[in-house]
Amino acid sequence: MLMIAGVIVSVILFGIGLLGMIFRRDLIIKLLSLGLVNGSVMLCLVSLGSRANGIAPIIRGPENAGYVNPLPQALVLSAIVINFAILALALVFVMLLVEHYHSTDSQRIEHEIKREREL
Amino acid sequence: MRHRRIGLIIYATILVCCFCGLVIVFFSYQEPARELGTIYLSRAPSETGAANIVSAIYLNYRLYDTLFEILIFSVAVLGVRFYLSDYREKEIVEKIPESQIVRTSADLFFPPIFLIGIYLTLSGHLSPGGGFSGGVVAGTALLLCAVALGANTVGKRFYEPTLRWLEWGVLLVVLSLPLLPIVVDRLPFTELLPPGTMGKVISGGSIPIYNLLIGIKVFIGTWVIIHYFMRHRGEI
Amino acid sequence: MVLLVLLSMLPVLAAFALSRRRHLTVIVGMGLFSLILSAVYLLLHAPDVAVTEAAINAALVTFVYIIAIRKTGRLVVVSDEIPGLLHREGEQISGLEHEILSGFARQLGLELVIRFLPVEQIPRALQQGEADIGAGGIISEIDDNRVLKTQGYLPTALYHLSIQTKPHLKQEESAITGFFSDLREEFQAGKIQACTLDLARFVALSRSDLSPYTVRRLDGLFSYIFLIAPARERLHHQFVSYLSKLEEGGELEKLTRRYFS
Amino acid sequence: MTIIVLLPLLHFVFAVLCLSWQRGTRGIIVAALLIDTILLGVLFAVLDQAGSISITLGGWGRNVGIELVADRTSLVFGFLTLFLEGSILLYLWREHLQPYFFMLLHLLLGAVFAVLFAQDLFNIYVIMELLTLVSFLLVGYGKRPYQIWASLKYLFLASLGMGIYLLGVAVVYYHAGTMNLGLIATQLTEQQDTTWVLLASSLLVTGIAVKAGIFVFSLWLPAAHASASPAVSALLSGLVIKMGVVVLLKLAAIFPLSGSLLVLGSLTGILGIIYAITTYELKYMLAFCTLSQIGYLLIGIGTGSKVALSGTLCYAFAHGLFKGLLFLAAGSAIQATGKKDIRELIMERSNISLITRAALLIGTLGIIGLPPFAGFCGKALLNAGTQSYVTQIVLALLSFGTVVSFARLIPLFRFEGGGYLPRTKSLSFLILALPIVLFFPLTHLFVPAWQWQTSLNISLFIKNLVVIGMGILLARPIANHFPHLEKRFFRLEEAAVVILSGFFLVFLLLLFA
Repeated sequence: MLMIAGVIVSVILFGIGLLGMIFRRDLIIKLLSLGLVNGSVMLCLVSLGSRANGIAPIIRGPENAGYVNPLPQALVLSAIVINFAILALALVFVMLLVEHYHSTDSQRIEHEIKREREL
Repeated sequence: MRHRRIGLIIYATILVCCFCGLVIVFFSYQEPARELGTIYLSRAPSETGAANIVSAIYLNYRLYDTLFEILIFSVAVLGVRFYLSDYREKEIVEKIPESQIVRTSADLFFPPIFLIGIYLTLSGHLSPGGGFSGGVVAGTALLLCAVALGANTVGKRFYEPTLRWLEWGVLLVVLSLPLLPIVVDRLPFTELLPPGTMGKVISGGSIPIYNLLIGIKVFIGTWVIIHYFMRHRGEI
Repeated sequence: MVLLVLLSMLPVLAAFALSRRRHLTVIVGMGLFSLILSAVYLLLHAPDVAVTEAAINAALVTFVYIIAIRKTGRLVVVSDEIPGLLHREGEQISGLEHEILSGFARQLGLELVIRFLPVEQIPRALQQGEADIGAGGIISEIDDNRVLKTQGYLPTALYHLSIQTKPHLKQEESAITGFFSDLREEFQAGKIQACTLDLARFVALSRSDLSPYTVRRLDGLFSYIFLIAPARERLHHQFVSYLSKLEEGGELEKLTRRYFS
Repeated sequence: MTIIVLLPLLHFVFAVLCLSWQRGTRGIIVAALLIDTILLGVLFAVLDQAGSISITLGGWGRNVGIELVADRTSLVFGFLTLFLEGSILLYLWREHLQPYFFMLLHLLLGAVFAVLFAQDLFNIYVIMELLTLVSFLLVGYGKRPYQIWASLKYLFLASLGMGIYLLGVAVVYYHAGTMNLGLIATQLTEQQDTTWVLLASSLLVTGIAVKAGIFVFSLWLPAAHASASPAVSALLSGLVIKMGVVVLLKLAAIFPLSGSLLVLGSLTGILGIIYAITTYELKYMLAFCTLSQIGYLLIGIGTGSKVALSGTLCYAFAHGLFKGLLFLAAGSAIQATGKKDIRELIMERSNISLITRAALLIGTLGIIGLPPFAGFCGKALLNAGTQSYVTQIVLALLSFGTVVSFARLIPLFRFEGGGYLPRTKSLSFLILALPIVLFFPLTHLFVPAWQWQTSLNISLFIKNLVVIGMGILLARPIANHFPHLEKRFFRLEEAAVVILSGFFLVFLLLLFA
């Protein structure tokens, strides 16, 4: 039940991120949407590993029951850092573009580049 | 043109909705037959000696992935440095007025946050945390200082070439540690240190070592990213 | 239960944040989203992920993005204050040039920032990259190759004022130094012997007493232009095409009539 | 067995060394090349005995650890990497590049080797992300605005693709309980209800397809490959794209993908070649051509027979060689004349060095598949491997289209004096040109002799020559009368929508297969 709720929310977030990526013309907002897309997949992974009344996977005693699945969490740790790297690097590139075109509008930039190519 | 755009909007919205629906339906249609991940829970404490199973997986069973992740982080730091380096440097005209409140709060908060960072780094095998989050938290503490005192003032305290050497040296060590077992004629990535008693400060084999190295690396990387952004973008 | 509430907040917050216009709102909204997400991770029994998410996405990413957007989107204009062209009305700035510039800034999606500067300092400010555009009744005759110029957007005339009865034969230096508002005071105090003025300044001055001066209209066709910083060739190109579009569309004429009827 | 860990990790060590020891960059390059050659040689010897070797890192069993596997496929692509590495490093020998560039280069090579041996879905995800980031930075290395935009577009779409892929990994893990490809295969045979495979495989394929240069998914490719510097284009087109194909190969061995890959292959082949025919800008033409050539590989994977798989390997190897050569030579031709358009290049051919033109000629002969050059071998095996007539017609159409698009280059090859070319660059062309010419004997190393016996016959030669002849004859009329093509899909927003549509295409194909 809990798990399905998490998955549903994460898939909805994935959809919101996708819509943001497609419809927002502003590059910075596009980037944050991309971050949301990747972040939602992480939520999906973590909630797949979760269970009702679980315990965090940090062993405190000899009994061996009730812990949630640790593997997705380990994977998500990697994915978060990767997501950060992408967001930071893409931001630098967006800054370079803004420096040149004075705009964060993707369609305008695309238009300008097309015009430059034709010149 | 306008019609096209509206058409695109409708089409894309329908696609996204279908996609979400499809994934949700598939997830709820079929449940897994068995419980997952129990194998790590049963094996990790005795095999790795780490109480935190997540870091046992992260830094022992799946260390190979983590190496790539560290490389990705390093590439990000390097990319930020390379692409911002000839970006027009902002003269820092607008400085935060030297208000007593900001300075005092920086003085007040810097030590505890920094200590939390170090704690998270060093106790990664026992409790939540680890090199990555610890390094970032420590870097954020420095960020607080930078906001209060100015990035250049803080930046002067770190001699950049040394920092660079340390950063790459640590990365080199992290990359070559897994290859060390070859010297003693074992397969690479084999754990050489004993796992120790679970729950003790010194336990978990080489996990604390990796945590420390990653923590240093990430701390420096975070600082470099913040510093470069501040230098070329002006301060908060 | 708390978990379900937080989970249901996530899409709402994300949709809200991503549909905003201002960058700052979007970024802070997404930072808040990450914070809630990390709380969700904590409640899903993933403390490691929660710590990392809070440290990286909620703190670091938000911070870096806020720094990055801080100075995007500014169009810095340096100008002298000229009634009719660009002048202060209480808190507001209005005038024909202001109208043109703000339209241009809106088209580029930039925030218009106006700094007032004496006319003779404008080229230097442009050259040093302190500003993007120079405005404030600049005459097409200006002889300065260090900055870029647009085409004339409004015809004007030059007037020579002198206090002697005979017009000077010798070519004088341009007397327009310092802010125009100071100039006006000096005129009223009678400190100025002779100078050359453009139409807008002349009209503004003529409201005060000009009787001691002889006024002579100079021959030739003059018009007002804008100056662009030499490093901003693209901006120059965009501005020139914007001006010609205004002219072709007849909007320039409409604006001119509004301010100089 | 240590080799398959050493190959990627040593490159990463070299990458770090490049940055911290800046004066020794050239020494490091030579050392890396030598070590790669030795390690691959050893690997070849080992694989010749064993067929395939595997290692589980840390010695923890493959249900908890990460497994690496080396087989014939990884060997072939490993040698391709070696050739391209040597040639590109020679090409760049005289150029003043920052150590940063070489670091990225080594990271790229390391990631490529890692993909070849990867056997774990999440591991593949991480490596692919590293590959994405590094190629993103390499494309934008020149810092020109169009390069920056092309690479940013690449990052956006590739990262979206990897997000979709990760969702697929989540589905697989949830149902199969493992991410190891071998264990997933056993799970698939054990489980009764495997409906989830439908969703999982379409997510995985969509995600990888964005990186693999398949037409409907990789609409970032033409801009990125055309605006990067020549050496980077050669690497991306020759090598990085292939890594997506390698992953598809691995996936196809487990999931039932054959039908959908056949359709995708035909689609990307034909659409790519149509765009290539109508493009006159040389580098863009080459980039579109890459999209179409991936079609051959997908058709080979989709067919799935042993001969066809050998053909895929052969063609992937050959394509890496000649596309690398073409991009390098095109880069130096464009550098010599300052022109990008094929027609203008032909006008100024006297400024292009003779060696560059010869390299372009060899690359062209390779790609149009004139026997016995490189392209022919792969095409012959692919042809022999497929039984269905539809596939064979598609293959013939692809060949024909390739000839048509490259026939426009023929006027370049008049024998007359030309400009100067540094010796290192000539040598770098030679490294790639030699195996293209001598490809047939080379293939005996990894294609069993019986496959050649079944696939080579006289009718194949005739068919090939007829296609080439017709292509050259009809090139001009076809190119002149081609309708204008829509280029709107290459914009960022539309490309993202198209990727999503592509997902549904894959899903439906899998559903009805």
